[in-house]
Amino acid sequence: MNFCPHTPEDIREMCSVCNVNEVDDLFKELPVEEIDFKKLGKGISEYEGYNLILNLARKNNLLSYHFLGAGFYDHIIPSVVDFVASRSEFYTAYTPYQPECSQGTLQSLFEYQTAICNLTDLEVTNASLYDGGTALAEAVLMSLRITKREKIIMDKSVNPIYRNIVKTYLKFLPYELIEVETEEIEPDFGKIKSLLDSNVACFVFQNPTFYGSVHDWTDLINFAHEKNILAVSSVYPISLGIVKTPGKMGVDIATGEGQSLGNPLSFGGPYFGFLVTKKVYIRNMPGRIVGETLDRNNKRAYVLTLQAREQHIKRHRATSNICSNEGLCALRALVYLCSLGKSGLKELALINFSKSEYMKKKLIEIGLVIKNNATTFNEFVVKFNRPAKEIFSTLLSKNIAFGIPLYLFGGSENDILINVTEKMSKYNIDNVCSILEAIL
Amino acid sequence: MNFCPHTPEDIREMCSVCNVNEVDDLFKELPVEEIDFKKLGKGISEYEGYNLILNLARKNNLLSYHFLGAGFYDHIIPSVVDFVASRSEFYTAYTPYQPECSQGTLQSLFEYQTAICNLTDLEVTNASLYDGGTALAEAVLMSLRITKREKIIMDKSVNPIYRNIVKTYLKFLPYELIEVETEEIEPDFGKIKSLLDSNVACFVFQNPTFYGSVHDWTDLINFAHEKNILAVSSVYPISLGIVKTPGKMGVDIATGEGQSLGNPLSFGGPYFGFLVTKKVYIRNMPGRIVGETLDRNNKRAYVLTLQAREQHIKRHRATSNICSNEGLCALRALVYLCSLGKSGLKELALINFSKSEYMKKKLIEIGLVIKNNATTFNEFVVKFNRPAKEIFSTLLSKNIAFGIPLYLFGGSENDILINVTEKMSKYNIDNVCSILEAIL
Amino acid sequence: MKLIFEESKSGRKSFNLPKLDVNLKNFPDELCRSELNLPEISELDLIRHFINLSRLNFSVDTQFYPLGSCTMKYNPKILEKASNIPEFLNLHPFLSILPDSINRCKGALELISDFQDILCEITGMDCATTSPMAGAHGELTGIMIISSYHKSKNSKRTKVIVPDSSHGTNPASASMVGYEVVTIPSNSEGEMDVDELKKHLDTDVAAVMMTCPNTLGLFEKNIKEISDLAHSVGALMYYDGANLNAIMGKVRPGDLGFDVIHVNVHKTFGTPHGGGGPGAGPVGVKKFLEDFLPIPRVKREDDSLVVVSNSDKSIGHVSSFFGNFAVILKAYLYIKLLGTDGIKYSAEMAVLNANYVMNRLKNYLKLPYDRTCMHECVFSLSEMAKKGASALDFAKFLIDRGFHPPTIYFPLIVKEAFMIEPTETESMETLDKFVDAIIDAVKLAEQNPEAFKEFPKTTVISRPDETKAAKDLIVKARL
Amino acid sequence: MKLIFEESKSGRKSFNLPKLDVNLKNFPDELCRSELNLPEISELDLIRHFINLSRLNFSVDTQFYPLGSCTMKYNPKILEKASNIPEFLNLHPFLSILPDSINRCKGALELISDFQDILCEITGMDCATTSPMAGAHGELTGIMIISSYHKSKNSKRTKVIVPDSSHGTNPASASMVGYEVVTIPSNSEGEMDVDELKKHLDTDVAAVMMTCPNTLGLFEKNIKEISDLAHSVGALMYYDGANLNAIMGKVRPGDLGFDVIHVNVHKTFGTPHGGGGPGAGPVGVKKFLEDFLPIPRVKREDDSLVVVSNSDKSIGHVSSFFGNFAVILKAYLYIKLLGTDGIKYSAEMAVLNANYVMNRLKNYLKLPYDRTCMHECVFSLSEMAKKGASALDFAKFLIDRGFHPPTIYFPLIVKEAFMIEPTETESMETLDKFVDAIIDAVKLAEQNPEAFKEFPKTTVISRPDETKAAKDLIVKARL
Repeated sequence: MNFCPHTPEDIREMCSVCNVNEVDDLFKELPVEEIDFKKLGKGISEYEGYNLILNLARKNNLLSYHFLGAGFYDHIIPSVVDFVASRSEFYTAYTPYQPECSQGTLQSLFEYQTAICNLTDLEVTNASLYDGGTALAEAVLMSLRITKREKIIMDKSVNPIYRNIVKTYLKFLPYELIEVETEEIEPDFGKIKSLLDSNVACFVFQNPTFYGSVHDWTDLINFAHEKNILAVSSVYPISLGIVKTPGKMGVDIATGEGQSLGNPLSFGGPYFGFLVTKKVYIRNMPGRIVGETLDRNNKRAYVLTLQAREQHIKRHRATSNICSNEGLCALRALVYLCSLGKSGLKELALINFSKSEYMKKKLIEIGLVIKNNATTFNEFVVKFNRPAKEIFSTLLSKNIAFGIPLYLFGGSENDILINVTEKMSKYNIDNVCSILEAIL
Repeated sequence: MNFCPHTPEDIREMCSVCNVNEVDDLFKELPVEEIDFKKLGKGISEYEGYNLILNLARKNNLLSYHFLGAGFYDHIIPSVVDFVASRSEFYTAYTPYQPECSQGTLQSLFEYQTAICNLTDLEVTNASLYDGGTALAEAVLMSLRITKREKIIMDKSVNPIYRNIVKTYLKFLPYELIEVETEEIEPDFGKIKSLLDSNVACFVFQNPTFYGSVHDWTDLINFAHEKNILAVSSVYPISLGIVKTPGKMGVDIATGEGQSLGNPLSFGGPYFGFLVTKKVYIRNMPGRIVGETLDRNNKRAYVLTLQAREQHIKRHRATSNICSNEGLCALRALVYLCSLGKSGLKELALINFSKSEYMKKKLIEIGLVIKNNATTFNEFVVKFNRPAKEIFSTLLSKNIAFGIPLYLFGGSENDILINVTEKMSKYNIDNVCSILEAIL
Repeated sequence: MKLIFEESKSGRKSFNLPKLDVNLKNFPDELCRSELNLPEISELDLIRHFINLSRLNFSVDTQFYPLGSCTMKYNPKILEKASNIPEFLNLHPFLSILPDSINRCKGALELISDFQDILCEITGMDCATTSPMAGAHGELTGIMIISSYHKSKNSKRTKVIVPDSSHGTNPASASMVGYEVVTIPSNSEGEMDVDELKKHLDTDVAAVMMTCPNTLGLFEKNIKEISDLAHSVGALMYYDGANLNAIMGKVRPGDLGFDVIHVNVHKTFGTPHGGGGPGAGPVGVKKFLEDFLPIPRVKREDDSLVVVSNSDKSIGHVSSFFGNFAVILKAYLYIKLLGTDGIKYSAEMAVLNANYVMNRLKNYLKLPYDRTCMHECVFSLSEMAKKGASALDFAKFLIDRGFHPPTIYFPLIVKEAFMIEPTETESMETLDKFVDAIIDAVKLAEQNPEAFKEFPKTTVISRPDETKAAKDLIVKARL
Repeated sequence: MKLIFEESKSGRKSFNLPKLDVNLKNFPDELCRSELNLPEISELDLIRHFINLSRLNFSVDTQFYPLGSCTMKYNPKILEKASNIPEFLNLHPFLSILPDSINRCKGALELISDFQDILCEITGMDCATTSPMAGAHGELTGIMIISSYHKSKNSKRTKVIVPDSSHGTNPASASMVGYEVVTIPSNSEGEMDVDELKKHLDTDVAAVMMTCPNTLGLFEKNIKEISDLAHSVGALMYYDGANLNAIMGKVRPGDLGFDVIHVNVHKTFGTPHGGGGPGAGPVGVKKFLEDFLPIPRVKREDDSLVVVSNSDKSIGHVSSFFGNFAVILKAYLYIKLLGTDGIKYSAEMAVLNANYVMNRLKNYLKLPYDRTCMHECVFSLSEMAKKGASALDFAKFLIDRGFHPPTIYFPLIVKEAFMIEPTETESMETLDKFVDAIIDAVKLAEQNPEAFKEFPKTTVISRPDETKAAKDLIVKARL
């Protein structure tokens, strides 16, 4: 099928207006090449198409439940989020270049910006970036632009996938990236401090760390600021319902993966990244920014602002090449945050923390060791006395995905990263622990 | 949870405006009785609530495929139907009493009325009734009002459930209902004709019949009209993509179950009924009617019209007690009919017919007998040489629901009513026939 | 906007059907229909047409909609999501009666059974059916049950009593079951006049139909006395559940003496009204009426569920299966979300909101019955109308202020009735804005009533000519 | 409209969390955040806020949206439905790399693999990745691949060539990979000036980035010559897929000599733009570049699917997993619905619509390059601007007529550019109404250009002060 409305008569009439005999005459400038399609067949109906996707979906053997996190979290999504995001006027609009017919998008993005600033206790943010990893990379590039220095110090308790993305972004450029080994799984604050010299543009950390530990980085940030080094962090937004904020710690550029704010896991995307910073750095930010102004009747209005930073105007001197962002995912995040509200996000964070603590307790009771030395939020590392891969495979055969074995990221082969969200019931925690007890 | 927005301060302030100390003071006129709720517990969150419904849904053991019809049909629903019906502005509006802020509902219902009139070749219809059965009952009552006669003749090839509904509606009233036995499964035209005397208000038939047979009732209708007897029919709207219409046969009041027009089976509802008649009978119709008019600026506008027939004005002398109808289901039908369009509905009907004929051919090939003497549309009766219940149960154990055994409705114990729609693949038809062949 | 038929162009198409995988057969010519006129339109133009049409409506999701007697409360979005689960959406209703098939639909049957039980608990009834598909259909079913009951007692009763404030459906339903309708006037308190009732209560009376609180938004303080009087002559008490929202969780109709009740779930239990429907009108009865309930019926026997498809005493089928299942599903989930506390609290807040609006407005508009109201309040605009600004004019004024108007000209016993039902889901701020708009209208009515004739100015049409519509009777497109 | 923060009231709440079934633990004080300012609002007021906000937007589903270079075509509703299947929605991406877990996500991997194959077939490439999350991200990925390739050959190249008509993302992407950008002017035909190109083509050039048809909507007739020239100095050809819609199914970039391509699936393949995103920017390459594709990557080996998570030559991760999976899913289904015929036909109709608009308007507006256009046409309104009606004024005029304006002031090389891309999903009637509106604007510009300053009059705001916005820099609510 196709979605073109023209009747044969329409086409004849339009060809005549175009002074051609047939549509193919409009393609005369193209080299004539018959394309031999082998893989893509004839078009199908929507019923057949939907069944095609449904059958693929059903090829995914479902889990009963899982403890997978590591940056990508399985949280409840309020029904209002899907509902708002399914409004045609939101999702079939383009980037809001014409403010008069885009106030819906513009005001909601302005509200989103406000929510993200409040969440992080920082001052300015944009209308979203692609995801948490690229947001961190953009923050690093931004710090290089701001400081005009050449060295980046990155703690290895930052999500290894994000670190890989940062490395990809940097490896074509003349900068030096130093990754700092952790002490077991906790950041080596002393080592990081020792590397912070006056060539350093920024140091990069994550809080809670990839391993789930929550730290107060304020002292190190203060130290860095004395040397005009920027602090760049990645943060799990749900944790900010309760955890001390990047802003309060003095972070200069905070970033994060927005998925957990009302976006489904969806096998990796679409998600969105946020990047939030101090007002003084606004002109160095990548991405779209919505600003408030007045219209010709002195009515409050919203517009895209500081467009002169962007590629469509500044071209090769732009702050980034980003054009399309993840606006609809950011809208979902806004609706999510409004739906939970001030008390709800705190309550949610505490539920996550409490359930995770309960699971830790149960694991300790059956003789296992939690490796984190610090407070954790909803994720932690459990150590077994034999290869995690075996444990994982045994539980998987019972349709439980028991966390992320850390050997996959160069960690100890006996360690597993466990995440517990509000979706995990006490019943399932008890159940998995008794299975574990039986096989240990 | 609850959906009340008030804060404790709001409530205090509002109580003070109401001159009461607390909310319970507003209930002083009620007898004080503490209700002892045993079954309904505390409120739950939407996540728990959704899981409750999901778990109930999963208790329904699913079929691989089925041949169930008998008035309720499994047709493809275009995605646009769900999309339009999910617009807040449509589904959270009330009956359009205020035309200025209800033109969306009113115009779409006017379009719906047009589509139903065109589909049936009749002149006037309303904005929907509850379902096919009650629409038939309302048509019978209407014929009694119009003719002021007392007798109703109803062919027994009308859907037995609809016949039951008609009987329920009539049994409290001083009218005589005569049901006419079929000859085997076909209408006994001679018998019906012999009963059409001058006391008869209407005769009631269905086309295609409950057993799937398509007849041309024109001659009998002409005969009835000579005696001022009205012809009332029930019709399967999808069949009207190809089958001669009630209007062309001379039917006075045509009714039908609208489910097949874009409404899911949904375990019995919501569906909608339609009732369509000649213009001369419009004042005897039950239900809401949308009419076209002009506004104060001579602009075309739509309003509810002929409200003087209705219960909120005419009270016990109203044409019916109906108030709420099934407007959203009617909207779905409209979108469905527009999506398929003129050629699509015909194509759909032909696909149904062709697949059903293919299945008949396959069944005959394996030695079974089709009992219909007439052309069928997409449904027919197949006769086995042993109890249908056995056949049905055997196939059900393979997750196939093989039609409706007719003993359930007082039919022969060896007969099954089989329905084949566009959703049924040749592969599944071949498959079920080879299973049957093996067990016969 | 153009009609979709006017946007049609021959040869266009939206939906594509799957390829036919068997031979195409020709349908016999003599049984074929002639040309079918349906719109031919692309999917994009279809979507644009309907989305833009939808935008011409006011709705609860976009505006305050205080339409009295209609309980236009907010319908939580999770209900919509839950009603779209494929295992229910695709479930064929015949599975409920086919051999060996009960486990193919047991989730659905369990839901219906649970809903019936909870509905009984909230209303104080013993047994229930989900078959009726709307409130008026529930009334019809209820009165049929009452009629069958009397017949089973060989009691020939010919009358049904209703108050003059009743919904029109009450007399209409009674009439459809063959009863003569006797109307009892309201007293100065806005309640049924008990003395007048006594004059008409005799053994010819089959039932007394009451709405409580009544359509004036007032609780019938004599309701227990009325029940006793009715029962004393062998008549049954019928409860019109349209206003249950005001008292749910606070008092139970069954405990007030009612024998039969219907509930408008699309008003009370969070299922949206769909621009006219679908709703659902489940009926509850006291134990002695159980056998008269319609078939089919889901019933719990011991620990398992059965479907009763045959019953000698039953009134028979009033719908094909179990009524509007997906609507019942939403109502069920809504009740579960609220729980006992939420049910009661919602009634309290609905009553608080109505009294708040009433108290804020009663110095500006005439309140014919000046007492505590329940979920709605009814003003009379007759004095305004004398000045030249009728209830209709007030309604049109409010449209331009972004509010759906209240119900006007009902109940019939109040002149220029103006009936406001805010519901419990509206905030004080919304109520204040609405009240302020009405106060503005009052001021305008005093200063310049002619100005009202111009309202509404902001809508796509204004003041359509209803007389012309009824005269011309254009009820389908002229193509 | 108020901001949702301004509608907040302390103590209100929309969402309820499930009950905690373990003991509540206190989070250590010293690690706790201070007060969090998020809106407190009921579910109803939240829904009303956002539904009413949405109604302030123009969108494809409600209006014609001929924004040039953006391909705002209709997105079939079945794609939205298909992207909401729970088995995909709830699928954790780590299952792709966890031990023994590949059969837990094999439907997703198969979809990605099939999509890659079909994308290659349509574009004439050999291998593809779905990792990039937008067009510009695809460019970045593509240029990184090119850079890695040259490095693997020990070839130190420092420059990337782009035409002056290119999208801003092209130079910006090249710059992010450390390249110096060389801009080649367009010739009088609106195409890349080959002689000028020759002057700059040397072994310092890593790549030539081209959009074809280019942003003037014109096919680059010398494209094969340009490819040959680039290849002759060892440079690679990069295809910016933003305008693929014009030629899909007619000619393949791979056959024109391009080595690397990205495709904006949200433009070409029926996935809506979401008010700014998400899109997806899958990248295709010729076989010799396969090893440089980003990780992780889905690959078919023999008959089974594997996920490549490590590769020495790979540029590494550009996103965490396989890009915007749900967006890719929609694009995949869209392509399957269309099939080979539909793909080609869509390109044809897109080009027909653009030429129709161009021909109907060219007597009224200046056409700087008067030749057959492809999917879009670019006018210059410089003469109108001299009369006092700029491209911006025309845009605002069109808003009041119910049309989203075309792209204005891009491409930069056309003065007062006015760039119309109708797409293939619009009907002739819609195009006619749009053209008529522009003709009306032309007449008004001649008669009374001052009138334009008042437009738009029908929108919630009009002509916001952008300078003030950039000066004040209020980028979050002042609460």
